[in-house]
Amino acid sequence: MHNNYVYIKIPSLSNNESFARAAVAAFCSSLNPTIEEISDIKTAVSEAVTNAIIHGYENMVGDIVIQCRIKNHGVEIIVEDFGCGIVNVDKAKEPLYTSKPELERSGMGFAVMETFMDELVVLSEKDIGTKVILRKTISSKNEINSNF
Amino acid sequence: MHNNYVYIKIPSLSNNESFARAAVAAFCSSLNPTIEEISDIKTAVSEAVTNAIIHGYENMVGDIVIQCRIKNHGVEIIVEDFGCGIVNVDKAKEPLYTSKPELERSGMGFAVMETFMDELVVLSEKDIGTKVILRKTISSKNEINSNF
Amino acid sequence: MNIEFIESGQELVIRLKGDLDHHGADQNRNRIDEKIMDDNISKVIIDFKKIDFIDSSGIGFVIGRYKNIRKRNGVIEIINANKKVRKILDMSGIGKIINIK
Amino acid sequence: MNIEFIESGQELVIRLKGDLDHHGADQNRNRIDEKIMDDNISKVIIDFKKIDFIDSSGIGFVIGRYKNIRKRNGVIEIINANKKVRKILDMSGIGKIINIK
Ligand SMILES: Nc1ncnc2c1ncn2[C@@H]1O[C@H](COP(=O)(O)OP(=O)(O)O)[C@@H](O)[C@H]1O
Ligand SMILES: Nc1ncnc2c1ncn2[C@@H]1O[C@H](COP(=O)(O)OP(=O)(O)O)[C@@H](O)[C@H]1O
Repeated sequence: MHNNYVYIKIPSLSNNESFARAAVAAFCSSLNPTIEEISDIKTAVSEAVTNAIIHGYENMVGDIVIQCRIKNHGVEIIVEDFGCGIVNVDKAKEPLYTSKPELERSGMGFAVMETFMDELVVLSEKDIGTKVILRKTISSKNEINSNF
Repeated sequence: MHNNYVYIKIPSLSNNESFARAAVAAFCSSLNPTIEEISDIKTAVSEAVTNAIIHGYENMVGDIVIQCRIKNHGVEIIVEDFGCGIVNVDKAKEPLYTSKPELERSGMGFAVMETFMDELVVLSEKDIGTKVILRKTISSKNEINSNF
Repeated sequence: MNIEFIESGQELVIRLKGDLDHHGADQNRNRIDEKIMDDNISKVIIDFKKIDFIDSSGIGFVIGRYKNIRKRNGVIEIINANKKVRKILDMSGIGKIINIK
Repeated sequence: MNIEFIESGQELVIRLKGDLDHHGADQNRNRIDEKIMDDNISKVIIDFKKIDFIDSSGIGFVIGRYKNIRKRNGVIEIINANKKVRKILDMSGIGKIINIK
């Protein structure tokens, strides 16, 4: 089968957080994920998109690009912004670290992405933007229910 | 509020028909459409995307671009392919006309889009591609339930 | 779309479940036609109860099965068409040739 | 996210409904804090029964209300946290400071 993918571009508005989750979940549904797997993916995508909105673009409106790809019995999701970037990625990934405590951020975003997905890669450059790569294997035990 | 939009690019695979419907429905949900409105929109999008797959690209795989925009209490959806194009748009839009009866096409696609949406515009050029513009006003009677 | 067959004699009930779009039609067309031929079916009842989505590809699919069963001098019937399904079926005028219950 | 208040004396139950993400938190934070202040609330119970989605912005939201009520020497409690909600709450260690039922 042709390897499926989707490319999505949305403005960094907070009401697009739910759109992004729903769109990625709809794309992944062809892999017949379990309810828990789909819930984990939605949560991780929500974290990455929220970060692009709050941290990447702060109060401005910019583009967020989301790409999903089916890869080796799993899914790869890339969430990208072209905002301020992260100077110290290692520090940013520390649980509970947040640069915006005044906005009631918990500093748990990257920790959630890391826990809920199999793999998290963060590529970022100051003033260029941030690219978050999320990967998760989907247990294909549901194969009987899949369309044939 | 910033006018919201989404740009989606997918390959012309038939299992993306359901993805396209779900993604557009998720985007429209911020307008609090009724269940019937959302169902109509999903059907119209499905017709346009299916046409791009079957007629636009025939047996090849090419890109389908879907754009949604909130416009004057309604939504504008553009479904675009870069395939074979339509030589005679007026004839193509006639109910029951199909160029592919051997594929069990009913020739009802454009009629459904026209009936289920408020407006249908078809722009097409031979060997360049086809752009279908669908518009629908959303009755905002559900405003009480909307987020505030 | 998934399908389930319930057979009694020459009568076949086809329970459709999920999305009857172009993709769903393509996946199930041959299996249904083979069943009709192999089991010498003369009456097909298509059950729409569990259909979540239908578009004009679904109309083509129903007409296709109609033509197929007509060749065998059989009949076809539609049951449990909800409002959404009705809206599409009515547009197509399919009710003139197929009994919709 | 929508919220519903059920008040009795100085106790306030906040029923959350829908998605507790950054967007949902931003929409409801001020209304809740004003309610707590205006009605002199000393105990807040957050009801997660109707929550469809939560992410780490939800944790920030809960901690924010916790800090707010603590300033008034009040307490906060979480009820009806399903498995999905629990998964996030447990990760955050919030259970050490807030009673989760
Ligand atoms: N897309 C981004 N652009 C710029 N900075 C980011 C981005 N994502 C995360 N960060 C930085 O990393 C920090 C930690 O992120 P995270 O773990 O998600 O916690 P939180 O969002 O609660 O602050 C943020 O506070 C921010 O400084
Ligand atoms: N995207 C497209 N690219 C090329 N031709 C198209 C496209 N969409 C529609 N057409 C032409 O218009 C005709 C009528 O379309 P439609 O009303 O949807 O019926 P059907 O898809 O059942 O044939 C098609 O049979 C085809 O010849």
